[in-house]
Amino acid sequence: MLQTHKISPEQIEREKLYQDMGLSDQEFELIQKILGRLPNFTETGIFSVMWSEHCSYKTSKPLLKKFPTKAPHVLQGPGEGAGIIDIGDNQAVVFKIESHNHPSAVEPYQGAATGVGGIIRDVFSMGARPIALMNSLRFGNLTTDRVKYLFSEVVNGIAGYGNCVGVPTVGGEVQFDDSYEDNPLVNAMCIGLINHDEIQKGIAAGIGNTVLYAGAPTGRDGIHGATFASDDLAEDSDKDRPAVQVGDPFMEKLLIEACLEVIHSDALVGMQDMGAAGLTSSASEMASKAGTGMEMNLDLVPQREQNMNAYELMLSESQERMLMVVKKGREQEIIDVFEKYGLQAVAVGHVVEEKVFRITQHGEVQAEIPVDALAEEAPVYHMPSAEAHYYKEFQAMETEVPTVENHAEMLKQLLQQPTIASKEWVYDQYDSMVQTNTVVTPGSDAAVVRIKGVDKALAITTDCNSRYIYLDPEAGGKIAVAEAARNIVCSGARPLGLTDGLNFGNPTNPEVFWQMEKSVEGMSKACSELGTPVISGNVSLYNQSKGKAIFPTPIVGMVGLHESLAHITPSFFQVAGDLIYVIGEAKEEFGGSELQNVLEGTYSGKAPAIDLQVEARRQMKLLEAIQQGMVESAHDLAEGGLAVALAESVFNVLGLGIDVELDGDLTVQLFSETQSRFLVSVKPENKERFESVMIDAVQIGVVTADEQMVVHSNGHQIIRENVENLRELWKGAIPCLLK
Amino acid sequence: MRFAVVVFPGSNCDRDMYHAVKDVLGEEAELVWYENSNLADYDGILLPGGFSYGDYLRSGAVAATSDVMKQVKEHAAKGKPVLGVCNGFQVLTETGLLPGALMRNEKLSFMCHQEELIVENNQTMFTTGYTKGEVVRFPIAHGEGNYFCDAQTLADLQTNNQIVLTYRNNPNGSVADIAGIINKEGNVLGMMPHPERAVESLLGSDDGLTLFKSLVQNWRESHYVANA
Amino acid sequence: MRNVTVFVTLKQGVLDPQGKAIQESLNSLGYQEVQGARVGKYIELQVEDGPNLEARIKEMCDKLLANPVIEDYSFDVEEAVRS
Amino acid sequence: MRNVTVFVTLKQGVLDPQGKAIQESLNSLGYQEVQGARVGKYIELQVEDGPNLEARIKEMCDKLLANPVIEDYSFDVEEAVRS
Ligand SMILES: Nc1ncnc2c1ncn2[C@@H]1O[C@H](COP(=O)(O)OP(=O)(O)O)[C@@H](O)[C@H]1O
Ligand SMILES: [Mg+2]
Repeated sequence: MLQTHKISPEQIEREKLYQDMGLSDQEFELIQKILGRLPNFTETGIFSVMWSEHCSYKTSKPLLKKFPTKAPHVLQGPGEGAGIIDIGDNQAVVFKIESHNHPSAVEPYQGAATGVGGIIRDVFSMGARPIALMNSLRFGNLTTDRVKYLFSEVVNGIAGYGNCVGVPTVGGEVQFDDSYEDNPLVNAMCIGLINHDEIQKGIAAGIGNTVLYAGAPTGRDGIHGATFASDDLAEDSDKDRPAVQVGDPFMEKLLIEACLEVIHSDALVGMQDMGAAGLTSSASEMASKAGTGMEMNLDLVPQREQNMNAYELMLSESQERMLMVVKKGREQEIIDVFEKYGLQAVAVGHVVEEKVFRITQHGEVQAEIPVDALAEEAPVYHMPSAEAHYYKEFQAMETEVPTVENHAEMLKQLLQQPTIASKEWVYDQYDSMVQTNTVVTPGSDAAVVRIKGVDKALAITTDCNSRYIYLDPEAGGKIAVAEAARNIVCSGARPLGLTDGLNFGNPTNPEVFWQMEKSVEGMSKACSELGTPVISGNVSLYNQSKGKAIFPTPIVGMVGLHESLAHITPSFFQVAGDLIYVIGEAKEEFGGSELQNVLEGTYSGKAPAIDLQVEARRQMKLLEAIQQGMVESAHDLAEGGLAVALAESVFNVLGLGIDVELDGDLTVQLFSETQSRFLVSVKPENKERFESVMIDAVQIGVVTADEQMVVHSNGHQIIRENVENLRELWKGAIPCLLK
Repeated sequence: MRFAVVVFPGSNCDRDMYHAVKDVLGEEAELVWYENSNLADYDGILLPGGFSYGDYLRSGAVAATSDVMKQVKEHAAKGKPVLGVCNGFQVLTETGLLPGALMRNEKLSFMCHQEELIVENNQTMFTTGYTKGEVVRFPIAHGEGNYFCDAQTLADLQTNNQIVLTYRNNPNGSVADIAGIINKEGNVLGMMPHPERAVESLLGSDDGLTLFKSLVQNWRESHYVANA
Repeated sequence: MRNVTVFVTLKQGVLDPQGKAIQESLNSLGYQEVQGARVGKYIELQVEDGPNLEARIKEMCDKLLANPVIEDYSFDVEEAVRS
Repeated sequence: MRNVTVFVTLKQGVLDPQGKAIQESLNSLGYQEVQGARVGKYIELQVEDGPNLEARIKEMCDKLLANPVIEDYSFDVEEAVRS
């Protein structure tokens, strides 16, 4: 480790050591102005993590302002550990998404595991019981050993942590593209349930109150993790290795139970988890939000290793730690609860009036910084933005219908594309059922989790088609939100709101910043039109290596409400004899499609167009039809178009087949990725009622009992495939690629 | 009937078990924290699934050394019912209340889905509601459910009719497709699949309800006779 | 203080899928010379010296560290070296 | 044929929740003398003899058997004894 005590403030300035910590010359000057002197080594470290993108959102803040965040049912918007939405009956749902991309690129098992641990803490630190987990993953194509290793170990790490803490992983998504080869994306979302009167905030109020540290002792884990997450992934990431944290899900499970017990005590004033930038960010943010200051004695902080200095203690990202503010004199009540669970809780400081963050160790002041300088007054940058060089060219491209010789063969090929293929290999490794609330397990459009004791359930999905966003960030941003809402509606729920996980390349590249700007604009428009406010989110930048950025990937994690369990609708066909409908017409739209990927191995042209008003109307009407009980199953059309959606709809109930008739250009009908479309099955006796509600629904065929997928056109049989064979191809593709 | 659901640090199916017997079945149940507990007043003991002590070292190993397991042994010695599910089964084998051991799944990964099971023995106090050979659907969710015992022990299990449940399509490599076994005396049942996750058709299966109902019914009958 | 290292291995005759997976991976990475692999545990304990040290360690193994149904164990005791 | 034993241990300073659980459990069983525990892997390989044996084993460790980000390793090579 660095001999930090030997490094003088002058040396930091002279040798520009602050640059190694990620601070710019201007930022270092600003720090001097704030302090009225040169910062010492510990202080420089504290500023560097707090002013990193991960903690301060310094480049993304201006963009995040565009998101609609308010609605009558929003109880807590962005700004706390997680956002909160009212669902009636004094209950509310709490959720947030978080990325752990860089740690997962370096040590995939622990990187992913600690990502899950971190997002769970964000949720229970609000006082909510975590009830579900989702994960949204991106990897390179499964062609190299390294990518296969990353993929398997990330899934393993998510399973290892989530299964042990007893929170079901109910769904997610995985997509594969070369742009993620060196930069896998690992975003985890946690959903919690809370009663209104139990909502906790991370505030350090009440002068003289005690600051309690609870959970795992501090070690030298992940020092500088936050700044590391905000830098380009160096080609030789080996040297970043000590920055990897190791998680202990067993400790986390105990922390959950202890914290959820402690919230019932009125001795507790505020609680926050120690996430990125550990003790530094939790303490200074709690004080800043309360308009107070905080004094902390590092000698009192539980330590796993010997001779840790102030810099290490303040910047460590050891996992499974919480910071609490407790009424003075009532510490023991809280400590006792933690002790019951075998956890340490110790007083390490107190709240002071002076708005200062003062750290002592060995009887000496190690850092003394105005609180607001770290949190609220962090610099904000307005980055230059420039239209991506390819955009005009793509927009100008003629729409062409690709040539497909054999539609049946193409369908088979599409079903084996890893992005489309069954993700069973992934989700079978997750305990998706613990807590006995999972009504719809992974494998459908949205997961559904019932709420015990009331006639309600929550629908949850994550979505983001980054190919569309790459081609056209604004349209793609709209589509990401619309597709998430479509998944929620198909399950029979009303979309409530969303959390966003913004994953992009280096924002100092104006073209990357333009992608961010435009996609956020598109998402915001869709949020407004569809009535889904953004209640929380996460930003992960610098996802690039060797100068190549990932596809812009703003992930949408959306939650919806089933107002009755009777509304829960499967995404696949149920019985032979039901009528098959398609809602919405296919247009000649192949830019960013899976068909384009298969035929050309790359993406170009225009992204599919989206009309948000049409989208909103169709979603509303479909939900109405579902709530009135006329719909047996509903599935949205996504990657691979109608052909893939049809096949996916007969895979779940054994023995079913389909017989459909399509007019017009078959390539367009089968494979185009036109937006705002749905595949629905309806009982014959509900035919008229359904058609009168869904005026743009067209019946294309029926569900049969012969296990054949049959497509006719103009009197010819175009596809006739055994469903069992198709299912095998679809299910076997990912295990086969991993061999 | 009064049930204790024993909660170890790291148990995570304790509330699910409680919900099944208390809310769905309508019997009395309490969550009993492993420390300073007294199990004497309970009629039945339920050891839930989860990752007691993180399942560090071996699943169930640390929990098996806890004081509360001494009480479970005493309870079992009196012929009172004990049911261990998943991690609870692992704890029972580690404690020695049931023979054999649960090893890592043959394919090494954790797995979670519904499995079809065959009721091999419907003459136990847990299974009289089933017919022999009946196929039922329970979820499994485990990384270490690969039941192992030596040839002699297996022969004994077979002779004594101690194999209660088997997998129709063995998912984890268990010897003789074993999913659940009972002790010789017939009052301690351990199983990897989760009956408490199969008590509501809304969640995919209510086949597990019969197991709990059989237990309660048999207990009532024997109790009635004993008290008469 | 003593450094005790405990080796816990699967009994002969108990299948070791993890070992098998390791062997297969090594073979497929081109290490054809690997003919077998078995995985065990290696536990390092720091134990204060005292009477019956060896007997007590044996007890620890029997009671907790190894499961006699599937595992064998052995251990070494060394004087702890100050570093 | 050679018997190779590979010891894989967590790097100094890396959190070892498993070791901690073992230590606490031993203490609560009455083995207060146990002051620390760390858990590693113990892998026995049967390897056909050949040139560069040691170098190849080192490669296997680096590539597969140990994760250099958080683990250290060492190994022993012995002549296999026919039993
Ligand atoms: N990483 C994952 N974790 C859990 N479930 C997943 C994951 N990836 C995909 N799934 C599940 O597989 C199903 C199909 O996913 P996807 O093809 O992305 O659906 P859609 O296109 O409808 O959003 C969904 O039910 C999803 O929850
Ligand atoms: Mg969908």
